[in-house]
Amino acid sequence: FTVRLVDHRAKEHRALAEERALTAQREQVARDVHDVLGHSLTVVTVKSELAERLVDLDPERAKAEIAEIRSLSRQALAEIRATVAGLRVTRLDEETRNAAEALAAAGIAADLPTDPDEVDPRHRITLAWALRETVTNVVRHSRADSCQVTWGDTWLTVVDDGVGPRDLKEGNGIRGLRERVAAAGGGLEIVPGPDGRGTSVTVRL
Amino acid sequence: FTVRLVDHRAKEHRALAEERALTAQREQVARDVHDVLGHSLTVVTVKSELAERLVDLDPERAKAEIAEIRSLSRQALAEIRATVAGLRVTRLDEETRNAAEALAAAGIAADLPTDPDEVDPRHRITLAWALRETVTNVVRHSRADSCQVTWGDTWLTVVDDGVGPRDLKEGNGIRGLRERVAAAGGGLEIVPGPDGRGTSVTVRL
Amino acid sequence: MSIRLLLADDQALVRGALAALLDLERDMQVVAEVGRGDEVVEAARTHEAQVCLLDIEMPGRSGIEAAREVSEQLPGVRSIIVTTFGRPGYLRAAIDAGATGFVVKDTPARELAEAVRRVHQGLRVVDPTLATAS
Ligand SMILES: Nc1ncnc2c1ncn2[C@@H]1O[C@H](COP(=O)(O)OP(=O)(O)OP(=O)(O)O)[C@@H](O)[C@H]1O
Ligand SMILES: Nc1ncnc2c1ncn2[C@@H]1O[C@H](COP(=O)(O)OP(=O)(O)OP(=O)(O)O)[C@@H](O)[C@H]1O
Ligand SMILES: [K+]
Ligand SMILES: [Mg+2]
Ligand SMILES: [Mg+2]
Ligand SMILES: [Mg+2]
Repeated sequence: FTVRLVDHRAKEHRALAEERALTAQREQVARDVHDVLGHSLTVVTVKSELAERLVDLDPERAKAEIAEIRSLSRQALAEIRATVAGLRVTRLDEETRNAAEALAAAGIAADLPTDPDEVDPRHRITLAWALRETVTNVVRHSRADSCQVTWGDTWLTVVDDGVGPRDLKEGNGIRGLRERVAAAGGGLEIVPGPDGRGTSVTVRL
Repeated sequence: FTVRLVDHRAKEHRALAEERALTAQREQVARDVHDVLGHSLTVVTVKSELAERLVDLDPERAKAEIAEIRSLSRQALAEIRATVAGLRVTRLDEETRNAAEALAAAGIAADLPTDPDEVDPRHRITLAWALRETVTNVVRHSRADSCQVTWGDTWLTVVDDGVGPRDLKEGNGIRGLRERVAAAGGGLEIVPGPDGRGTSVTVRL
Repeated sequence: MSIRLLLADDQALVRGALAALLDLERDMQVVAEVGRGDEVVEAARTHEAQVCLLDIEMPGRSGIEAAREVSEQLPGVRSIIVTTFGRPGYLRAAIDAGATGFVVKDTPARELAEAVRRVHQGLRVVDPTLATAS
Protein backbone atom coordinates (compact mmCIF):
# COMPACT_ATOMS: atom_id res chain seq x y z
CA PHE A 1 0.00 0.00 0.00
CA THR A 2 2.71 2.45 1.01
CA VAL A 3 4.66 1.67 -2.11
CA ARG A 4 1.67 2.33 -4.27
CA LEU A 5 0.97 5.56 -2.50
CA VAL A 6 4.50 6.75 -3.01
CA ASP A 7 4.32 5.69 -6.61
CA HIS A 8 1.11 7.64 -6.99
CA ARG A 9 2.61 10.72 -5.40
CA ALA A 10 5.63 10.51 -7.66
CA LYS A 11 3.42 10.30 -10.71
CA GLU A 12 1.39 13.26 -9.61
CA HIS A 13 4.53 15.20 -8.96
CA ARG A 14 5.84 14.37 -12.40
CA ALA A 15 2.57 15.32 -14.06
CA LEU A 16 2.68 18.65 -12.30
CA ALA A 17 6.24 19.27 -13.36
CA GLU A 18 5.35 18.46 -16.94
CA GLU A 19 2.40 20.76 -16.88
CA ARG A 20 4.58 23.53 -15.54
CA ALA A 21 7.09 22.97 -18.32
CA LEU A 22 4.33 23.12 -20.91
CA THR A 23 2.92 26.29 -19.43
CA ALA A 24 6.33 27.93 -19.38
CA GLN A 25 6.84 26.95 -22.98
CA ARG A 26 3.47 28.32 -23.97
CA GLU A 27 4.22 31.59 -22.25
CA GLN A 28 7.56 31.86 -23.98
CA VAL A 29 6.00 31.24 -27.36
CA ALA A 30 3.19 33.66 -26.60
CA ARG A 31 5.72 36.30 -25.70
CA ASP A 32 7.59 35.72 -28.95
CA VAL A 33 4.39 36.07 -30.91
CA HIS A 34 3.48 39.19 -29.01
CA ASP A 35 6.81 40.82 -29.62
CA VAL A 36 6.86 39.97 -33.28
CA LEU A 37 3.27 40.72 -34.22
CA GLY A 38 1.76 42.88 -31.51
CA HIS A 39 3.73 45.84 -32.78
CA SER A 40 2.70 45.52 -36.42
CA LEU A 41 -0.95 45.05 -35.56
CA THR A 42 -0.96 47.98 -33.18
CA VAL A 43 0.52 50.24 -35.81
CA VAL A 44 -2.00 49.03 -38.39
CA THR A 45 -4.88 49.71 -36.00
CA VAL A 46 -3.79 53.17 -34.96
CA LYS A 47 -2.80 54.22 -38.45
CA SER A 48 -6.08 53.05 -39.93
CA GLU A 49 -7.92 55.23 -37.48
CA LEU A 50 -5.76 58.17 -38.49
CA ALA A 51 -6.18 57.43 -42.21
CA GLU A 52 -9.94 57.32 -41.83
CA ARG A 53 -9.99 60.80 -40.32
CA LEU A 54 -7.58 62.12 -42.95
CA VAL A 55 -9.61 61.02 -45.98
CA ASP A 56 -11.61 64.26 -45.84
CA LEU A 57 -9.03 66.51 -44.18
CA ASP A 58 -5.98 65.64 -46.27
CA PRO A 59 -6.48 62.93 -48.95
CA GLU A 60 -2.82 62.80 -49.92
CA ARG A 61 -1.72 62.11 -46.37
CA ALA A 62 -4.52 59.58 -46.06
CA LYS A 63 -3.15 57.69 -49.06
CA ALA A 64 0.34 57.77 -47.64
CA GLU A 65 -0.92 56.32 -44.35
CA ILE A 66 -2.83 53.59 -46.15
CA ALA A 67 0.23 52.71 -48.20
CA GLU A 68 2.14 52.28 -44.96
CA ILE A 69 -0.59 50.10 -43.55
CA ARG A 70 -0.36 47.88 -46.59
CA SER A 71 3.39 47.54 -46.38
CA LEU A 72 3.17 46.87 -42.63
CA SER A 73 0.57 44.16 -42.97
CA ARG A 74 2.53 42.55 -45.75
CA GLN A 75 5.60 42.64 -43.55
CA ALA A 76 3.62 41.17 -40.66
CA LEU A 77 2.55 38.30 -42.91
CA ALA A 78 6.18 37.58 -43.66
CA GLU A 79 6.87 37.72 -39.93
CA ILE A 80 4.11 35.24 -39.26
CA ARG A 81 5.58 32.84 -41.75
CA ALA A 82 8.96 33.18 -40.08
CA THR A 83 7.45 32.72 -36.62
CA VAL A 84 5.54 29.65 -37.71
CA ALA A 85 8.64 28.23 -39.36
CA GLY A 86 10.56 28.98 -36.18
CA LEU A 87 8.00 27.25 -34.01
CA ARG A 88 7.98 24.23 -36.24
CA VAL A 89 11.71 23.65 -36.23
CA THR A 90 12.49 22.00 -32.96
CA ARG A 91 14.52 18.92 -33.65
CA LEU A 92 18.21 18.78 -33.15
CA ASP A 93 18.91 16.41 -36.04
CA GLU A 94 16.88 18.56 -38.39
CA GLU A 95 18.58 21.73 -37.16
CA THR A 96 21.97 20.15 -37.69
CA ARG A 97 21.07 19.42 -41.30
CA ASN A 98 19.83 23.00 -41.72
CA ALA A 99 23.06 24.31 -40.23
CA ALA A 100 25.13 22.20 -42.64
CA GLU A 101 23.16 23.58 -45.57
CA ALA A 102 23.33 27.19 -44.43
CA LEU A 103 27.08 27.05 -43.82
CA ALA A 104 27.71 25.29 -47.13
CA ALA A 105 25.63 27.89 -48.96
CA ALA A 106 27.72 30.63 -47.34
CA GLY A 107 30.97 28.91 -48.33
CA ILE A 108 31.96 28.29 -44.72
CA ALA A 109 33.67 24.95 -44.02
CA ALA A 110 31.62 23.14 -41.37
CA ASP A 111 32.52 20.57 -38.76
CA LEU A 112 29.31 19.32 -37.17
CA PRO A 113 28.45 16.57 -34.68
CA THR A 114 26.37 13.72 -36.04
CA ASP A 115 24.77 12.01 -33.04
CA PRO A 116 21.88 13.91 -31.37
CA ASP A 117 21.64 11.06 -28.86
CA GLU A 118 24.70 12.48 -27.13
CA VAL A 119 22.44 15.29 -25.92
CA ASP A 120 20.00 14.78 -23.06
CA PRO A 121 16.56 14.53 -24.69
CA ARG A 122 15.21 17.16 -22.32
CA HIS A 123 17.69 19.70 -23.64
CA ARG A 124 17.45 18.94 -27.33
CA ILE A 125 14.80 21.54 -28.14
CA THR A 126 16.61 24.39 -26.47
CA LEU A 127 19.97 23.41 -27.93
CA ALA A 128 18.42 23.01 -31.39
CA TRP A 129 17.15 26.52 -31.05
CA ALA A 130 20.56 27.75 -29.91
CA LEU A 131 22.20 25.99 -32.84
CA ARG A 132 19.91 27.71 -35.32
CA GLU A 133 20.38 31.15 -33.80
CA THR A 134 24.16 30.96 -33.53
CA VAL A 135 24.77 29.42 -36.94
CA THR A 136 22.51 32.06 -38.51
CA ASN A 137 24.75 34.65 -36.88
CA VAL A 138 27.91 32.96 -38.12
CA VAL A 139 26.50 33.03 -41.64
CA ARG A 140 25.32 36.63 -41.39
CA HIS A 141 27.98 38.33 -39.35
CA SER A 142 31.22 36.37 -38.86
CA ARG A 143 32.88 36.46 -42.30
CA ALA A 144 34.51 33.22 -41.13
CA ASP A 145 36.17 30.56 -43.28
CA SER A 146 35.21 27.71 -40.98
CA CYS A 147 32.82 26.86 -38.20
CA GLN A 148 32.94 24.05 -35.67
CA VAL A 149 30.02 22.82 -33.61
CA THR A 150 30.38 20.48 -30.63
CA TRP A 151 27.85 19.26 -28.10
CA GLY A 152 27.45 17.07 -25.06
CA ASP A 153 24.84 15.95 -22.56
CA THR A 154 23.92 19.47 -21.44
CA TRP A 155 25.84 21.91 -23.66
CA LEU A 156 26.49 23.20 -27.16
CA THR A 157 29.45 25.21 -28.49
CA VAL A 158 29.71 26.98 -31.84
CA VAL A 159 33.12 28.36 -32.79
CA ASP A 160 34.03 30.32 -35.91
CA ASP A 161 37.28 31.91 -37.14
CA GLY A 162 35.78 35.19 -38.32
CA VAL A 163 35.82 38.80 -37.14
CA GLY A 164 35.09 37.98 -33.51
CA PRO A 165 32.65 39.37 -30.94
CA ARG A 166 34.30 42.70 -30.21
CA ASP A 167 31.84 45.55 -29.62
CA LEU A 168 29.04 43.04 -30.05
CA LYS A 169 25.67 44.70 -29.62
CA GLU A 170 22.97 42.22 -28.71
CA GLY A 171 20.02 42.07 -31.09
CA ASN A 172 16.81 40.12 -30.90
CA GLY A 173 18.62 36.92 -31.76
CA ILE A 174 21.04 36.79 -28.84
CA ARG A 175 18.66 38.48 -26.42
CA GLY A 176 15.93 35.93 -27.17
CA LEU A 177 18.41 33.09 -26.85
CA ARG A 178 19.74 34.40 -23.56
CA GLU A 179 16.22 34.67 -22.15
CA ARG A 180 15.22 31.24 -23.31
CA VAL A 181 18.39 29.66 -21.94
CA ALA A 182 17.96 31.49 -18.65
CA ALA A 183 14.36 30.29 -18.46
CA ALA A 184 15.70 26.75 -18.77
CA GLY A 185 18.07 27.46 -15.87
CA GLY A 186 21.19 27.68 -18.01
CA GLY A 187 23.67 30.25 -19.23
CA LEU A 188 25.05 31.71 -22.46
CA GLU A 189 28.69 32.66 -22.98
CA ILE A 190 30.08 34.62 -25.94
CA VAL A 191 33.86 35.00 -26.04
CA PRO A 192 36.66 35.28 -28.61
CA GLY A 193 37.66 31.99 -30.24
CA PRO A 194 40.31 29.69 -28.72
CA ASP A 195 43.33 31.23 -30.49
CA GLY A 196 42.01 34.78 -30.09
CA ARG A 197 40.40 34.73 -33.54
CA GLY A 198 36.69 34.46 -34.27
CA THR A 199 33.79 33.90 -31.90
CA SER A 200 32.92 31.10 -29.52
CA VAL A 201 29.36 30.77 -28.25
CA THR A 202 28.53 28.23 -25.55
CA VAL A 203 25.13 27.36 -24.17
CA ARG A 204 25.15 25.36 -20.94
CA LEU A 205 21.95 24.01 -19.39
CA PHE B 1 22.01 -2.87 -11.03
CA THR B 2 18.81 -3.90 -12.82
CA VAL B 3 16.84 -1.41 -10.82
CA ARG B 4 19.13 1.40 -11.76
CA LEU B 5 18.99 0.41 -15.41
CA VAL B 6 15.19 0.38 -15.35
CA ASP B 7 15.22 3.70 -13.57
CA HIS B 8 17.49 5.13 -16.23
CA ARG B 9 15.24 3.80 -18.98
CA ALA B 10 12.18 5.24 -17.31
CA LYS B 11 13.81 8.63 -17.09
CA GLU B 12 14.80 8.56 -20.72
CA HIS B 13 11.33 7.51 -21.65
CA ARG B 14 9.83 10.34 -19.68
CA ALA B 15 12.19 12.86 -21.23
CA LEU B 16 11.19 11.70 -24.68
CA ALA B 17 7.52 12.02 -23.82
CA GLU B 18 8.16 15.54 -22.57
CA GLU B 19 9.96 16.43 -25.75
CA ARG B 20 7.02 15.17 -27.76
CA ALA B 21 4.57 17.13 -25.65
CA LEU B 22 6.58 20.30 -26.11
CA THR B 23 6.76 19.76 -29.83
CA ALA B 24 3.02 19.19 -30.03
CA GLN B 25 2.44 22.32 -28.04
CA ARG B 26 4.55 24.42 -30.35
CA GLU B 27 2.82 22.92 -33.35
CA GLN B 28 -0.50 23.94 -31.87
CA VAL B 29 0.66 27.47 -31.25
CA ALA B 30 2.17 27.64 -34.73
CA ARG B 31 -1.16 26.63 -36.21
CA ASP B 32 -3.08 29.13 -34.13
CA VAL B 33 -0.76 31.96 -35.04
CA HIS B 34 -0.85 31.11 -38.68
CA ASP B 35 -4.59 30.56 -38.88
CA VAL B 36 -5.70 33.41 -36.71
CA LEU B 37 -3.37 36.13 -37.87
CA GLY B 38 -2.51 35.01 -41.36
CA HIS B 39 -6.11 35.35 -42.38
CA SER B 40 -6.73 38.75 -40.85
CA LEU B 41 -3.55 40.21 -42.24
CA THR B 42 -4.21 38.88 -45.71
CA VAL B 43 -7.56 40.64 -45.71
CA VAL B 44 -5.98 43.81 -44.33
CA THR B 45 -3.42 43.79 -47.13
CA VAL B 46 -6.02 43.34 -49.83
CA LYS B 47 -8.36 45.93 -48.35
CA SER B 48 -5.67 48.55 -47.89
CA GLU B 49 -4.81 48.30 -51.55
CA LEU B 50 -8.47 48.84 -52.37
CA ALA B 51 -8.86 51.73 -49.91
CA GLU B 52 -5.87 53.56 -51.32
CA ARG B 53 -7.46 53.60 -54.77
CA LEU B 54 -10.82 54.67 -53.39
CA VAL B 55 -9.60 57.77 -51.54
CA ASP B 56 -9.92 59.89 -54.71
CA LEU B 57 -12.67 57.93 -56.47
CA ASP B 58 -15.11 57.45 -53.62
CA PRO B 59 -14.01 58.88 -50.24
CA GLU B 60 -17.01 57.48 -48.39
CA ARG B 61 -16.28 53.92 -49.50
CA ALA B 62 -12.61 54.48 -48.78
CA LYS B 63 -13.51 55.37 -45.20
CA ALA B 64 -15.70 52.30 -44.90
CA GLU B 65 -12.88 50.04 -46.10
CA ILE B 66 -10.42 51.65 -43.72
CA ALA B 67 -12.90 51.21 -40.88
CA GLU B 68 -13.00 47.51 -41.71
CA ILE B 69 -9.23 47.31 -41.72
CA ARG B 70 -9.22 48.87 -38.30
CA SER B 71 -11.78 46.48 -36.95
CA LEU B 72 -9.91 43.50 -38.43
CA SER B 73 -6.57 44.46 -36.97
CA ARG B 74 -8.14 45.27 -33.65
CA GLN B 75 -9.86 41.89 -33.69
CA ALA B 76 -6.54 40.23 -34.54
CA LEU B 77 -4.96 41.94 -31.55
CA ALA B 78 -7.81 40.72 -29.37
CA GLU B 79 -7.24 37.23 -30.77
CA ILE B 80 -3.56 37.36 -29.89
CA ARG B 81 -4.55 38.39 -26.40
CA ALA B 82 -6.93 35.46 -26.26
CA THR B 83 -4.25 33.10 -27.58
CA VAL B 84 -1.89 34.38 -24.96
CA ALA B 85 -4.57 33.78 -22.37
CA GLY B 86 -5.03 30.26 -23.72
CA LEU B 87 -8.58 30.78 -24.98
CA ARG B 88 -9.62 30.24 -28.56
CA VAL B 89 -12.92 29.75 -30.29
CA THR B 90 -13.72 29.73 -33.94
CA ARG B 91 -17.26 29.69 -35.12
CA LEU B 92 -18.45 28.47 -38.45
CA ASP B 93 -21.00 31.26 -38.91
CA GLU B 94 -18.41 33.89 -38.11
CA GLU B 95 -15.93 32.30 -40.48
CA THR B 96 -18.52 32.26 -43.25
CA ARG B 97 -19.04 35.97 -42.81
CA ASN B 98 -15.29 36.52 -42.87
CA ALA B 99 -15.02 34.45 -46.03
CA ALA B 100 -17.75 36.50 -47.71
CA GLU B 101 -15.92 39.70 -46.85
CA ALA B 102 -12.52 38.47 -47.93
CA LEU B 103 -13.83 37.23 -51.28
CA ALA B 104 -15.79 40.42 -51.88
CA ALA B 105 -12.75 42.54 -51.09
CA ALA B 106 -10.75 40.54 -53.64
CA GLY B 107 -13.49 40.94 -56.26
CA ILE B 108 -14.27 37.22 -56.38
CA ALA B 109 -17.95 36.32 -56.76
CA ALA B 110 -18.90 34.10 -53.81
CA ASP B 111 -21.55 31.43 -53.40
CA LEU B 112 -21.63 30.46 -49.73
CA PRO B 113 -23.88 28.22 -47.62
CA THR B 114 -25.98 30.00 -45.03
CA ASP B 115 -26.98 27.39 -42.48
CA PRO B 116 -24.22 26.19 -40.11
CA ASP B 117 -26.73 23.83 -38.54
CA GLU B 118 -26.30 21.54 -41.55
CA VAL B 119 -22.87 20.71 -40.11
CA ASP B 120 -22.47 18.29 -37.20
CA PRO B 121 -21.72 20.53 -34.19
CA ARG B 122 -18.70 18.39 -33.32
CA HIS B 123 -17.13 19.19 -36.68
CA ARG B 124 -17.92 22.88 -36.88
CA ILE B 125 -14.68 24.13 -35.40
CA THR B 126 -12.44 22.06 -37.64
CA LEU B 127 -14.47 22.92 -40.73
CA ALA B 128 -14.40 26.60 -39.74
CA TRP B 129 -10.59 26.41 -39.70
CA ALA B 130 -10.66 24.66 -43.06
CA LEU B 131 -12.95 27.31 -44.52
CA ARG B 132 -10.70 30.08 -43.36
CA GLU B 133 -7.54 28.47 -44.66
CA THR B 134 -8.89 27.54 -48.08
CA VAL B 135 -10.64 30.85 -48.71
CA THR B 136 -7.48 32.72 -47.72
CA ASN B 137 -5.68 30.66 -50.35
CA VAL B 138 -8.35 31.39 -52.96
CA VAL B 139 -7.94 35.10 -52.27
CA ARG B 140 -4.17 34.97 -52.34
CA HIS B 141 -3.35 32.43 -54.99
CA SER B 142 -6.22 31.41 -57.26
CA ARG B 143 -6.78 34.48 -59.48
CA ALA B 144 -10.34 33.14 -59.72
CA ASP B 145 -13.47 35.03 -60.77
CA SER B 146 -15.75 32.98 -58.58
CA CYS B 147 -15.67 30.68 -55.59
CA GLN B 148 -18.28 28.23 -54.37
CA VAL B 149 -18.43 26.74 -50.88
CA THR B 150 -20.65 23.80 -49.96
CA TRP B 151 -20.89 21.78 -46.77
CA GLY B 152 -22.73 18.90 -45.19
CA ASP B 153 -22.86 16.91 -41.99
CA THR B 154 -19.18 15.92 -42.02
CA TRP B 155 -17.57 17.72 -44.96
CA LEU B 156 -16.70 21.01 -46.61
CA THR B 157 -15.80 21.76 -50.23
CA VAL B 158 -14.33 24.97 -51.62
CA VAL B 159 -14.17 25.26 -55.41
CA ASP B 160 -12.71 28.14 -57.42
CA ASP B 161 -12.32 28.73 -61.18
CA GLY B 162 -8.78 30.08 -61.05
CA VAL B 163 -5.35 28.82 -62.04
CA GLY B 164 -5.73 25.39 -60.45
CA PRO B 165 -3.54 23.27 -58.17
CA ARG B 166 -0.92 22.14 -60.67
CA ASP B 167 2.59 21.94 -59.21
CA LEU B 168 1.13 22.96 -55.86
CA LYS B 169 3.79 23.07 -53.19
CA GLU B 170 2.37 22.77 -49.71
CA GLY B 171 3.11 25.65 -47.38
CA ASN B 172 2.33 26.12 -43.72
CA GLY B 173 -1.33 26.69 -44.48
CA ILE B 174 -2.13 23.42 -46.17
CA ARG B 175 0.29 21.46 -44.04
CA GLY B 176 -1.31 22.76 -40.85
CA LEU B 177 -4.77 22.05 -42.18
CA ARG B 178 -3.82 18.54 -43.22
CA GLU B 179 -2.38 17.84 -39.78
CA ARG B 180 -5.40 19.22 -38.00
CA VAL B 181 -7.81 17.29 -40.16
CA ALA B 182 -5.78 14.11 -39.74
CA ALA B 183 -5.78 14.66 -35.98
CA ALA B 184 -9.58 14.74 -36.16
CA GLY B 185 -9.51 11.42 -38.04
CA GLY B 186 -10.38 12.92 -41.41
CA GLY B 187 -8.82 13.60 -44.79
CA LEU B 188 -8.00 16.48 -47.13
CA GLU B 189 -8.30 16.30 -50.92
CA ILE B 190 -7.00 18.93 -53.37
CA VAL B 191 -7.87 18.34 -57.03
CA PRO B 192 -8.62 20.36 -60.17
CA GLY B 193 -12.13 21.85 -60.32
CA PRO B 194 -15.11 19.94 -61.79
CA ASP B 195 -14.70 21.10 -65.41
CA GLY B 196 -10.91 20.86 -65.27
CA ARG B 197 -10.54 24.53 -64.35
CA GLY B 198 -9.63 25.93 -60.95
CA THR B 199 -9.10 24.16 -57.66
CA SER B 200 -11.38 22.02 -55.52
CA VAL B 201 -10.50 21.42 -51.87
CA THR B 202 -12.54 18.96 -49.82
CA VAL B 203 -12.21 18.22 -46.12
CA ARG B 204 -13.98 15.10 -44.95
CA LEU B 205 -14.17 14.17 -41.27
CA MET C 1 -7.72 75.89 -22.77
CA SER C 2 -6.59 72.59 -24.19
CA ILE C 3 -5.06 69.71 -22.26
CA ARG C 4 -1.30 69.52 -22.76
CA LEU C 5 -0.11 65.99 -23.56
CA LEU C 6 3.19 64.13 -23.54
CA LEU C 7 3.53 60.89 -25.50
CA ALA C 8 6.25 58.36 -24.68
CA ASP C 9 6.65 55.30 -26.91
CA ASP C 10 9.76 53.79 -28.45
CA GLN C 11 7.77 52.72 -31.49
CA ALA C 12 7.81 55.90 -33.55
CA LEU C 13 5.08 54.76 -35.91
CA VAL C 14 2.58 54.21 -33.11
CA ARG C 15 3.63 57.36 -31.31
CA GLY C 16 3.33 59.50 -34.43
CA ALA C 17 -0.11 58.17 -35.31
CA LEU C 18 -1.42 58.55 -31.76
CA ALA C 19 -0.03 62.08 -31.59
CA ALA C 20 -1.71 63.03 -34.86
CA LEU C 21 -5.01 61.53 -33.68
CA LEU C 22 -5.03 63.23 -30.30
CA ASP C 23 -3.96 66.51 -31.85
CA LEU C 24 -7.12 66.36 -33.95
CA GLU C 25 -9.18 66.64 -30.76
CA ARG C 26 -10.31 70.20 -30.26
CA ASP C 27 -9.43 70.30 -26.58
CA MET C 28 -6.00 68.62 -26.77
CA GLN C 29 -2.50 69.53 -27.75
CA VAL C 30 0.49 67.21 -27.92
CA VAL C 31 3.35 69.28 -26.53
CA ALA C 32 6.07 66.62 -26.33
CA GLU C 33 6.97 63.24 -27.81
CA VAL C 34 9.79 61.05 -26.47
CA GLY C 35 11.06 57.58 -27.37
CA ARG C 36 12.72 56.70 -24.07
CA GLY C 37 11.48 56.24 -20.53
CA ASP C 38 14.29 58.25 -19.00
CA GLU C 39 13.36 61.37 -21.00
CA VAL C 40 9.79 61.58 -19.71
CA VAL C 41 10.12 63.72 -16.57
CA GLU C 42 12.47 66.22 -18.14
CA ALA C 43 10.28 66.69 -21.23
CA ALA C 44 7.09 66.86 -19.16
CA ARG C 45 8.63 69.57 -17.00
CA THR C 46 10.05 71.60 -19.90
CA HIS C 47 6.86 71.50 -21.96
CA GLU C 48 4.49 71.74 -19.01
CA ALA C 49 2.59 68.60 -19.88
CA GLN C 50 -0.57 67.91 -17.87
CA VAL C 51 -1.17 64.30 -18.90
CA CYS C 52 1.55 61.78 -19.91
CA LEU C 53 0.67 58.76 -22.06
CA LEU C 54 3.31 56.14 -21.36
CA ASP C 55 4.17 52.92 -23.20
CA ILE C 56 5.49 50.25 -20.81
CA GLU C 57 8.41 48.67 -22.61
CA MET C 58 10.84 51.42 -23.55
CA PRO C 59 14.62 51.81 -23.46
CA GLY C 60 16.09 53.79 -20.58
CA ARG C 61 13.23 53.25 -18.16
CA SER C 62 9.91 51.45 -18.24
CA GLY C 63 6.71 53.45 -18.52
CA ILE C 64 5.78 52.27 -15.05
CA GLU C 65 8.99 53.63 -13.54
CA ALA C 66 8.48 56.82 -15.54
CA ALA C 67 4.97 57.15 -14.08
CA ARG C 68 6.47 56.85 -10.60
CA GLU C 69 8.96 59.64 -11.33
CA VAL C 70 6.21 61.84 -12.73
CA SER C 71 4.00 61.38 -9.69
CA GLU C 72 6.91 62.00 -7.31
CA GLN C 73 8.48 64.98 -9.07
CA LEU C 74 5.64 66.73 -10.89
CA PRO C 75 2.66 67.14 -8.59
CA GLY C 76 -0.65 67.40 -10.44
CA VAL C 77 0.69 65.82 -13.64
CA ARG C 78 -1.24 62.60 -14.45
CA SER C 79 0.00 59.44 -16.16
CA ILE C 80 -1.85 56.94 -18.31
CA ILE C 81 -0.18 53.64 -19.15
CA VAL C 82 -0.87 52.74 -22.78
CA THR C 83 0.19 49.21 -23.63
CA THR C 84 -0.32 46.51 -26.25
CA PHE C 85 -0.67 43.62 -23.85
CA GLY C 86 -1.42 43.33 -20.20
CA ARG C 87 1.03 41.05 -18.48
CA PRO C 88 0.46 39.69 -15.01
CA GLY C 89 1.33 42.33 -12.46
CA TYR C 90 1.41 45.30 -14.84
CA LEU C 91 -1.86 46.86 -13.72
CA ARG C 92 -1.02 46.54 -10.05
CA ALA C 93 2.46 47.97 -10.61
CA ALA C 94 1.08 50.85 -12.67
CA ILE C 95 -1.41 51.84 -10.00
CA ASP C 96 1.29 51.52 -7.32
CA ALA C 97 3.48 53.82 -9.40
CA GLY C 98 0.79 56.48 -9.34
CA ALA C 99 -0.67 56.08 -12.83
CA THR C 100 -4.40 56.80 -12.89
CA GLY C 101 -5.10 55.37 -16.34
CA PHE C 102 -4.38 51.97 -17.89
CA VAL C 103 -5.59 51.30 -21.46
CA VAL C 104 -4.69 49.29 -24.58
CA LYS C 105 -2.87 51.04 -27.40
CA ASP C 106 -5.54 50.18 -29.92
CA THR C 107 -8.27 51.90 -27.92
CA PRO C 108 -10.36 53.87 -30.46
CA ALA C 109 -9.06 57.43 -30.58
CA ARG C 110 -12.28 58.98 -29.28
CA GLU C 111 -12.29 56.64 -26.28
CA LEU C 112 -8.63 57.34 -25.71
CA ALA C 113 -9.34 61.07 -25.81
CA GLU C 114 -12.19 60.53 -23.35
CA ALA C 115 -9.82 58.60 -21.07
CA VAL C 116 -7.40 61.52 -21.21
CA ARG C 117 -10.16 63.95 -20.24
CA ARG C 118 -11.25 61.82 -17.30
CA VAL C 119 -7.71 61.32 -16.03
CA HIS C 120 -7.10 65.05 -16.43
CA GLN C 121 -10.13 65.66 -14.20
CA GLY C 122 -8.56 63.43 -11.56
CA LEU C 123 -10.62 60.33 -12.29
CA ARG C 124 -9.28 56.83 -12.78
CA VAL C 125 -9.66 54.86 -16.06
CA VAL C 126 -8.88 51.14 -16.38
CA ASP C 127 -9.52 49.27 -19.63
CA PRO C 128 -11.58 46.14 -18.89
CA THR C 129 -9.64 44.11 -21.51
CA LEU C 130 -6.47 44.68 -19.55
CA ALA C 131 -8.01 44.42 -16.13
CA THR C 132 -8.70 40.73 -16.74
CA ALA C 133 -5.35 39.94 -18.39
CA SER C 134 -3.27 41.67 -15.79
N1 LIG D 1 29.51 34.80 -35.06
C1 LIG D 1 29.55 36.14 -35.00
N2 LIG D 1 30.61 36.82 -35.48
C2 LIG D 1 30.64 38.17 -35.45
N3 LIG D 1 29.67 38.95 -34.97
C3 LIG D 1 28.59 38.34 -34.48
C4 LIG D 1 28.46 36.91 -34.47
N4 LIG D 1 27.26 36.61 -33.92
C5 LIG D 1 26.68 37.79 -33.61
N5 LIG D 1 27.46 38.82 -33.94
C6 LIG D 1 27.18 40.25 -33.71
O1 LIG D 1 26.23 40.35 -32.69
C7 LIG D 1 25.13 41.11 -33.13
C8 LIG D 1 23.87 40.66 -32.44
O2 LIG D 1 23.45 39.38 -32.86
P1 LIG D 1 21.93 39.00 -32.76
O3 LIG D 1 21.72 37.63 -33.23
O4 LIG D 1 21.48 39.32 -31.37
O5 LIG D 1 21.20 40.03 -33.72
P2 LIG D 1 21.23 40.05 -35.31
O6 LIG D 1 21.73 38.77 -35.85
O7 LIG D 1 21.89 41.30 -35.76
O8 LIG D 1 19.68 40.19 -35.66
P3 LIG D 1 18.56 39.08 -35.35
O9 LIG D 1 17.73 39.70 -34.26
O10 LIG D 1 17.83 38.94 -36.63
O11 LIG D 1 19.23 37.82 -34.93
C9 LIG D 1 25.12 40.97 -34.63
O12 LIG D 1 24.48 42.04 -35.25
C10 LIG D 1 26.59 40.91 -34.94
O13 LIG D 1 27.13 42.20 -35.02
N1 LIG E 1 -7.00 27.96 -54.54
C1 LIG E 1 -5.74 27.87 -55.00
N2 LIG E 1 -5.47 28.13 -56.31
C2 LIG E 1 -4.22 28.06 -56.78
N3 LIG E 1 -3.14 27.73 -56.03
C3 LIG E 1 -3.34 27.47 -54.73
C4 LIG E 1 -4.63 27.52 -54.15
N4 LIG E 1 -4.52 27.20 -52.84
C5 LIG E 1 -3.23 26.97 -52.63
N5 LIG E 1 -2.50 27.12 -53.76
C6 LIG E 1 -1.06 26.93 -53.92
O1 LIG E 1 -0.61 26.11 -52.86
C7 LIG E 1 0.46 26.71 -52.18
C8 LIG E 1 0.49 26.28 -50.74
O2 LIG E 1 -0.61 26.82 -50.01
P1 LIG E 1 -0.46 27.01 -48.45
O3 LIG E 1 -1.71 27.53 -47.89
O4 LIG E 1 0.04 25.71 -47.89
O5 LIG E 1 0.71 28.05 -48.33
P2 LIG E 1 0.66 29.62 -48.66
O6 LIG E 1 -0.75 30.07 -48.80
O7 LIG E 1 1.59 29.89 -49.80
O8 LIG E 1 1.30 30.29 -47.38
P3 LIG E 1 0.70 30.25 -45.93
O9 LIG E 1 1.60 29.33 -45.17
O10 LIG E 1 0.74 31.63 -45.46
O11 LIG E 1 -0.72 29.71 -46.02
C9 LIG E 1 0.26 28.19 -52.40
O12 LIG E 1 1.47 28.90 -52.29
C10 LIG E 1 -0.29 28.23 -53.82
O13 LIG E 1 0.76 28.19 -54.75
K1 LIG F 1 -5.84 70.18 -31.14
MG1 LIG G 1 20.97 36.94 -35.19
MG1 LIG H 1 -2.22 29.59 -47.36
MG1 LIG I 1 7.71 49.89 -26.36
